[in-house]
Amino acid sequence: MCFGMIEIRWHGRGGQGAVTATELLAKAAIKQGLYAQAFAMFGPERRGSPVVAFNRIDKEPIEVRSHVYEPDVIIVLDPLIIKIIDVTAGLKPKGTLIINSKSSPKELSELFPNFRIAVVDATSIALQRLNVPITNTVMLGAFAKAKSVVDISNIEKVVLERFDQLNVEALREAFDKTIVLEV
Amino acid sequence: MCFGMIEIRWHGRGGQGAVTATELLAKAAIKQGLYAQAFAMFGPERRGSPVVAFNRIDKEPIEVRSHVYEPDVIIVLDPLIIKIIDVTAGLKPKGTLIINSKSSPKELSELFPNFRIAVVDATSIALQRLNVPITNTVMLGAFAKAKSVVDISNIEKVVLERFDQLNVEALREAFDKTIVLEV
Amino acid sequence: MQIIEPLTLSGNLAIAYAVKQLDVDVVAAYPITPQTTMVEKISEYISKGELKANLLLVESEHSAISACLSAAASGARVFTSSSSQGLLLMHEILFITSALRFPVVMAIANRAVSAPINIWNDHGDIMPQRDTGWIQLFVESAQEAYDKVIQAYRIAEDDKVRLPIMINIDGIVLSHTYEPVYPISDSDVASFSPWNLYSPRLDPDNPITIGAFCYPDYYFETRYQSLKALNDSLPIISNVDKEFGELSGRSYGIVSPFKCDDADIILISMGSISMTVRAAVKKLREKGEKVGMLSLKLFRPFPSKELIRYIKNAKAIGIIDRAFSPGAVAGPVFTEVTSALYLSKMDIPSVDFFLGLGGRDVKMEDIKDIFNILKRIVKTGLIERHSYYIGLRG
Amino acid sequence: MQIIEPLTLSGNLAIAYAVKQLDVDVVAAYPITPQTTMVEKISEYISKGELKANLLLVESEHSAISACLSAAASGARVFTSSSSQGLLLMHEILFITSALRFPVVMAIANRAVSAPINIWNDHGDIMPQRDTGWIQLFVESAQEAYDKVIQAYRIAEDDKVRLPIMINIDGIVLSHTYEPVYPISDSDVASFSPWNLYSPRLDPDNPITIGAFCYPDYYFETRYQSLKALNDSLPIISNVDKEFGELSGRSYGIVSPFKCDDADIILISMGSISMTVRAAVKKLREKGEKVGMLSLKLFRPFPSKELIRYIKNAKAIGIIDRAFSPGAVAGPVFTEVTSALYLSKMDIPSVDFFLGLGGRDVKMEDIKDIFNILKRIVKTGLIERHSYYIGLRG
Amino acid sequence: MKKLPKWNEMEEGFITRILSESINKTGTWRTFKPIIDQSRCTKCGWCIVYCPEPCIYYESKKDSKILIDYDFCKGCGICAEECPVKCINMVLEE
Amino acid sequence: MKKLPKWNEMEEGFITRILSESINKTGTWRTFKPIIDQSRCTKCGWCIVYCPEPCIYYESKKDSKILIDYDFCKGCGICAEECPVKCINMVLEE
Amino acid sequence: MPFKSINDIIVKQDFFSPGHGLCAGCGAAQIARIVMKVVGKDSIIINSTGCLEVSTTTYPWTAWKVPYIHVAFENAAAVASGIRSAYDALIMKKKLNKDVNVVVLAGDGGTADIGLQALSGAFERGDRITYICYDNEAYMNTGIQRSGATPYGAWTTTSPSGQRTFKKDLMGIAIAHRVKYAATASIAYLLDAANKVEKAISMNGPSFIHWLQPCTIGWRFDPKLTVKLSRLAVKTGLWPLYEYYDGAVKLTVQVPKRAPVLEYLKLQGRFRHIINNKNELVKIQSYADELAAKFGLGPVSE
Amino acid sequence: MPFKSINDIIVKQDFFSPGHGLCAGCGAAQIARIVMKVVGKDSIIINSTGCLEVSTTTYPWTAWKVPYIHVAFENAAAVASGIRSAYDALIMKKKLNKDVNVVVLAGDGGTADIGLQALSGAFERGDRITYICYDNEAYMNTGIQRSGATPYGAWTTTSPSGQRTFKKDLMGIAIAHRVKYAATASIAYLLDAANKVEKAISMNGPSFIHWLQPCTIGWRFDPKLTVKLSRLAVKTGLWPLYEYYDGAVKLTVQVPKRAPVLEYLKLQGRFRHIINNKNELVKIQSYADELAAKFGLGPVSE
Ligand SMILES: Cc1ncc(C[n+]2csc(CCOP(=O)(O)OP(=O)(O)O)c2C)c(N)n1
Ligand SMILES: Cc1ncc(C[n+]2csc(CCOP(=O)(O)OP(=O)(O)O)c2C)c(N)n1
Ligand code: SF4
Ligand code: SF4
Ligand code: SF4
Ligand code: SF4
Ligand code: SF4
Ligand code: SF4
Ligand SMILES: [Mg+2]
Ligand SMILES: [Mg+2]
Repeated sequence: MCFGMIEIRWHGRGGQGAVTATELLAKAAIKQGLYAQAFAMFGPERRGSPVVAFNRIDKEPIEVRSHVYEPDVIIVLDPLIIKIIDVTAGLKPKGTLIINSKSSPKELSELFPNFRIAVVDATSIALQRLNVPITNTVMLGAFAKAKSVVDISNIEKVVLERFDQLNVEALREAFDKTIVLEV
Repeated sequence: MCFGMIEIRWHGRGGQGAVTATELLAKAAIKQGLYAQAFAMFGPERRGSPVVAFNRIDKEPIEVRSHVYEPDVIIVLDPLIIKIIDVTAGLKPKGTLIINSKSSPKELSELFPNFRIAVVDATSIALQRLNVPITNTVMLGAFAKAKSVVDISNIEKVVLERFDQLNVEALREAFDKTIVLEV
Repeated sequence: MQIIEPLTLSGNLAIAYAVKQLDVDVVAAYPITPQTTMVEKISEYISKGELKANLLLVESEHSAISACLSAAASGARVFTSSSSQGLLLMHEILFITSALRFPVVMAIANRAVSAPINIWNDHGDIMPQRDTGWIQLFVESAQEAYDKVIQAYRIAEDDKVRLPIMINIDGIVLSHTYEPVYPISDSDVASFSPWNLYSPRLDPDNPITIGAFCYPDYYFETRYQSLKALNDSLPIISNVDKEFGELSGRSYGIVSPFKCDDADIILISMGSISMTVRAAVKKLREKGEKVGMLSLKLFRPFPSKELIRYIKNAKAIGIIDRAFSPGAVAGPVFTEVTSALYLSKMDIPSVDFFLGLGGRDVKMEDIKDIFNILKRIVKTGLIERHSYYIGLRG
Repeated sequence: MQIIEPLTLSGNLAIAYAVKQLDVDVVAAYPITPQTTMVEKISEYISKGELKANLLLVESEHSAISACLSAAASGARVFTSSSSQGLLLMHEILFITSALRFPVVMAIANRAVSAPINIWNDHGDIMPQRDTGWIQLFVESAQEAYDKVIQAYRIAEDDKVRLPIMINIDGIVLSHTYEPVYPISDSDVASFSPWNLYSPRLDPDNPITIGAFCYPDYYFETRYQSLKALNDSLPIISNVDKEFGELSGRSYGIVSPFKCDDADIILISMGSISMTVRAAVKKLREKGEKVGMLSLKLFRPFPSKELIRYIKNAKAIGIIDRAFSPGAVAGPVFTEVTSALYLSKMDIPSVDFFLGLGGRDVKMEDIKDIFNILKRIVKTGLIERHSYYIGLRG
Repeated sequence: MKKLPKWNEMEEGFITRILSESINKTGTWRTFKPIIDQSRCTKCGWCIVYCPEPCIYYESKKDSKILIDYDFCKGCGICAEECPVKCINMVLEE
Repeated sequence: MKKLPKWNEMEEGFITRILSESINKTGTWRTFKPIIDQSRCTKCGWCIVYCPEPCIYYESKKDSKILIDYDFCKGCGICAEECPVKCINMVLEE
Repeated sequence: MPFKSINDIIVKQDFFSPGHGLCAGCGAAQIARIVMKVVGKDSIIINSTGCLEVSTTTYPWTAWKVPYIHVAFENAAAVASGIRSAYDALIMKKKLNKDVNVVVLAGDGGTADIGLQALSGAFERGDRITYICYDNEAYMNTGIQRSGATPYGAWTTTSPSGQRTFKKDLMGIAIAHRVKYAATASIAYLLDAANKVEKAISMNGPSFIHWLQPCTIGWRFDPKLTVKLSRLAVKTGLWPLYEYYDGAVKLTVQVPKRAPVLEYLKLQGRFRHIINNKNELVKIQSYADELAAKFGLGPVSE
Repeated sequence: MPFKSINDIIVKQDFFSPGHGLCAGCGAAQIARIVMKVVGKDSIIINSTGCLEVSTTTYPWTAWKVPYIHVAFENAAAVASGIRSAYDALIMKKKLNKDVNVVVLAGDGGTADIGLQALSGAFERGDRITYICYDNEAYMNTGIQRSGATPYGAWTTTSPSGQRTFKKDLMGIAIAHRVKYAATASIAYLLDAANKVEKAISMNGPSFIHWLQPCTIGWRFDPKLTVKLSRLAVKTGLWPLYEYYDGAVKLTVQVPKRAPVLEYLKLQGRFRHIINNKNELVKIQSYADELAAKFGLGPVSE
């Protein structure tokens, strides 16, 4: 693995666990000996309203504390979000867009040309394995597949610490099912 | 009347109206076209405890705001106070000491040599005319007699505004009965 | 102007008298020594029908300032007053009052703060409020307190200002000292500081929301507006004072210099202590000493330019601080003044003098001691210490 | 020292973790964003039996600080935490806590103050508390927050200090950002900051009266004691930090200069923003620009000497203020620094930069803009304005 | 992105005047969408009084058709739950 | 005048330890002085429990002579008023 | 009783707008809306800091069509008194002529805890204000910390193993202040509630309404159940609907057969840890039984 | 009932010293003294700002022989809770082994007004403290301004023509909080009072005592009448002596024949302006009658 600082933006809704996902990802990265940050934009709007959260991952100590303006990766937890928000705003050219969607990578790449697209139907996996449409751990699996930054084994460990084996299985299923379409 | 600034210290006890006396004296002086201040040392101790208050009277605007350390005149409202407090502390040499007491000026001048002594049995006057042993207005009469600074007529006016004719009569009686012993 | 006989009033009563003349609508206050007699007098005016107003006897100072804010937001002319612990308890709402831009006028009988509890004068209560965005005036006498309350409404309610004002009078020393006060007539008060139903306000015919939630997108801008409004109020404050002078013959300036023109040594002070300083300067001048003084009448907005104009030629400056800011470079007034000097590229030896804390009496001799220290500095060119604690035992 | 794996903690959780290790006895706090997760975590520790302590869920911040004060006066090790409105509501009792000399430790997740209400970071809450007599520390990371809490008890409970301490972490930016934190072992914590039953305290076997009424005869002297204790704590704070460095390998200094030695331009900052400034300096140094920065870790007592040692050769100084003091000469940090410069007879062009208020994001570009302004000043020798509002729209 | 006002373009005192209904379309928060089966609807009005937004109306006067303003409906499902005749269906938003 | 301590002679934290009874003789506040007519006193003790200072005591154990400590008595007159047998007289202090 | 059918409510104009930011299914939104319909245009709303406030006024928009003011968390009652006092003075002095309803909407934290004192002051002075507490039984805005109104047993982030004390009795406190009018309300009994608001604003002195507000986030239930839970609280006897007026307490909604408390508790995640704990359930059931006895509700029928 | 005769009180050691600076005849001194005798050495006293505090601790002296702390005016209850919490924690952690009584003495202003909220918090949490309010019915320390406890009709400097509202019912408020124990007390009924204090400190939770305190300055009466007025307040029914424990209210001192309120009022300068005002007297008499009816006191006998 060879990379500079990676910046990630997560899109979800209040209640879908985007913030927890960033925390877990940071934890996994740190477990792996990397440096990482996890943070979010907090506001007074409530469950259901769009939420944005961030990660930074690097091999060096991270010295930036500003928001992420030009992410390398964008992860979308909720299939509906792409309809209401310009999710790719700021995404670096050839950046990676990881989406929870039933649509095919192709359909999505038409919608979002010029980006690497990774797609998985996380909601179905979550509903099936966890019985709730909460996709944050599932999408961590998609991320592990789409970007070789944090080992899936480390992600699994932190998810297991916080949640349970079911979540680990869900994320592994997502890892397996995520399809990446290079730009 | 020809004088520089006159500084007065009043001694009484909580509840005897020393502070009101200073206010009235200032008012009378101001009525007369003079400049005056009236103030006191306030503290948390209660009715019965010794109280000290001050006046400054001058023909010029008064620019000092500190306590009075070397008064020209000391007025003692309560005959017992002289037993428990060094009432003449700081009194200018040949300064005037005005005391409410049944003692004779001579007896007092032995106690307080080197000062001008003015004495009146204010408690008796107050009890007789006002039915209460509150001597503040009475002692204003003694002051008017002992020091020609503020006309008794002006003092009478302010006392009448605040209190009643009985008080005016009491202070006039005190004026008449006050005996001054020059040093 | 009608000429009216002087009244004999304490600082508190002088203010109460002004409040009556100003026909204030709502007074909300909570008792605290040495502010109490002010509110007691207003209570008496109301009970006698001399002032038509509602007196809201709240259960704490926090509620007092809250009620004043909202009464002002409803269009009423309001007054409150406090001191020490009470003022500190208002802290949170002071910021809100200025930021929401309501013209609350508050008189403060300045008093030392706990611990330990002490009811006498210093500026320990007001200095920690210097960030709250209020206009802060200091006065030297009951007369000036009276005059400034009248001016305060004119300033606060000015559409270009719309900010709350604190009028600081030294507790006990001014609040409780009786002295001559020349009032102006009721009609002069009414025409100098007329009340108008201002807007925006809480009015069902014109509904607005006050105090909304603010994202980072807007906070900086709206706070900057208040900051600017406060800075821009300086000339208005100054003009109102001048106009008041035309009416009454009394005007004070936002800084009040005395014998500064040719002074080698200048002492800067605030509040009632300035009188003693001025008297000391007179005495020293009689002896031929080139000393001067400057009384700061306005602390917020801080009149840097006006101040520096008068002190810039001094060879040594003394600054009196009546409050500690523990752990700071020096006292709050000193820090402010020297920062202003620094920005003006001045380099005048300056020393901070702490005195009169918690009611420790300030004597003419103390002031003379200060001038002696400053004289020594001018003579030797040597500053031994930056802070002196005048009268401290030890 | 045992070597322990890094944890992934937010600033709040790092502090909660330290509080657990410090075996605190009493925690009294009231929720406010962005402090809440700190207390929630402590609550969880207690409920799981990982920390034996009483959690006093008071009805307001005023009661929180009051209860902490008295719990400390009873001999307990106490912790509290707050932010913004909550901190302002404690205002009155903050003075009392320091004057009565009780070693309360408080973590503050700094947040903008109302009005308007805004839950994001700036220093508008903490700056108005700079006169309260508390030790005030600022940190840049969750790690530093953790380390400083451990140091804080050692300092506060030191018999020569016996003062309360505020540890300031930038709200949201630090309080809610997860990052690696290397803890030290429980036993290292216990031996570095051991608890002792101090006295005097509220003990029936040795009765004392705390908080007596104070006449003018004693006020100045007792307040001077606190002032002096705070000033004298500076070397102790510095030593504790060094000792902690010996134990953990991490020490921060009370000022943390970076590339100041030969810098023409130095930017002074406090809190998390210093990281971005340091990163900017690195980048600019790579381009060969002689810039430096200094992160102020201690604001009270203010480390004038240490600060000036590092900046005295600069040709221009920028100071970042994250809070307004409306109507003042400039922002609180600027005023303090320039006053210190004035006293040291320095004359370095200095400019105040306001930014990041109410959560307005501070970007690397903003810092570079600041350096550009300062560069222009060095080049032209001309200061156009003393205050810049970086990012203000308008 | 919307252009934000300059400091001198904002009304002083942070006065707020714009109604949420004119700019804040919370319909985007919805995951499930209430669909009224108009044929079964009795026009009783319970859904109207219980909608927390509120965003259910009679088309015109009482007893006229019941309409949902999807610009604001957050999909809470209260209307469906409380409808006495259960004629509102919550369907997954696509 | 008593000599006041220097700042470094005072205990830090404004701790107060001296008892009022050892230095603050409030007997000087008195205008009237309570005098017990010991011959009529029943030693019931009501004066003792009601004295607000407190400064009335049994000389030794219960039922011994009743004493007033005039160093502290402020002359309120409660003892006289409440004495069931009215054996305390308030006389003007000279 | 001006409200006789829900249509009387429906026809009233809305002064609370959609587009606010409260959670889907938030009971506070329902309360605010109904209150606004009853109090109408000539009203001034005072809101303490909390969910309702931060989510209904987000610059530059507001959900309020009447004058609205938010100052701080702890002073809603004092702010209301200031407005009352100002209007009274201005009308007395003929500077204004139209009176207003002064209506507070404040959370349980802002009422039972940090705002209690200001409220007590307003009650004691007899200030003519209507204070409505929407009680979601915790500090929701800051993320579900316990308040003085948190019920026994409930999980919150600061009572992780369940609250150990019973709810503060705000009605009892209000009544001890001899307010002019005090009442409990529930969104599930809308006519009762609307009539109580109407009565409250007609009083010549302080009035108080304590309104239980299910919170989907804090209580952990599916948002669609907001009204159902409001109803169950009443049905179980945990939330008796009554009013106090002229010195007397009167039940306004009878519950002839009470539901067991478990029916109410089991729908809420915040009680998950106790619904299988017999002791705890008994405690809560007897608390409901006590309330039922006090207010004259019927027996439990399983 | 450990106190059976006044001798039981007399033999108890004094922990309140003469030489304090309270007014001659001050009822607060009497209360403080008796409380101290009952609570004894192993107690910590918390005092809110007020007459009692400023006049009993004047650096460098103190009238208190036990640990004493004064922090501010409004936070006595919170200060007490902090001490309680500290002792509980230190004992639990075996860092200390001896427990203490945590006893607050606070004025009516510090209790009914500015300190009410902190008190409510302590009550609600069930903190094991004893809170004693010495009620002189105004802010005396600052010069007789009205408080929430000022009775109807009383002159104060801020109610110059007589207070227009009735006293805040602190006992009612305490009881609404379900404290463990609450009681009224009077210095004229010393055994009753002492036993109540004894009971209060023995509770396993918050206890409250509301103690009427005649104030010679504020009520304007000859200092010798302090006890007499305490007695008359009870005799007239204006100050019923009762206690609340275990959910029940019980009268502790019966007044078979009540004195008319005028007897009490006419001795006090603060009521001077109304003792010839029939309407006002009737109002106050009916207030007493209501209390009498509520607590079961006897009829008025002239
Ligand atoms: C003085 C102060 N302390 C704390 C806060 C933080 N705060 C804001 S809202 C809130 C909770 C509100 O609870 P509640 O009144 O029950 O309303 P809810 O959010 O539950 O609707 C808190 C703790 C604050 N704004 N001000
Ligand atoms: C925050 C605050 N506000 C006001 C004061 C001023 N103050 C001190 S004591 C007091 C009155 C005390 O009244 P109460 O509690 O009834 O006690 P009393 O003096 O009557 O014994 C007041 C208003 C204060 N110390 N702190
Ligand atoms: S509740 Fe159901 S039946 Fe009634 S109006 Fe609404 S949709 Fe129609
Ligand atoms: S789902 Fe909820 S928000 Fe949507 S219309 Fe129904 S009740 Fe209203
Ligand atoms: S009250 Fe009277 S009789 Fe009883 S002991 Fe005292 S003096 Fe003697
Ligand atoms: S007069 Fe008062 S102070 Fe003196 S002994 Fe009698 S009761 Fe005590
Ligand atoms: S958290 Fe609860 S009270 Fe707050 S908006 Fe959501 S549902 Fe409403
Ligand atoms: S004023 Fe009243 S309460 Fe205060 S000391 Fe005097 S008698 Fe006691
Ligand atoms: Mg709530
Ligand atoms: Mg009182």
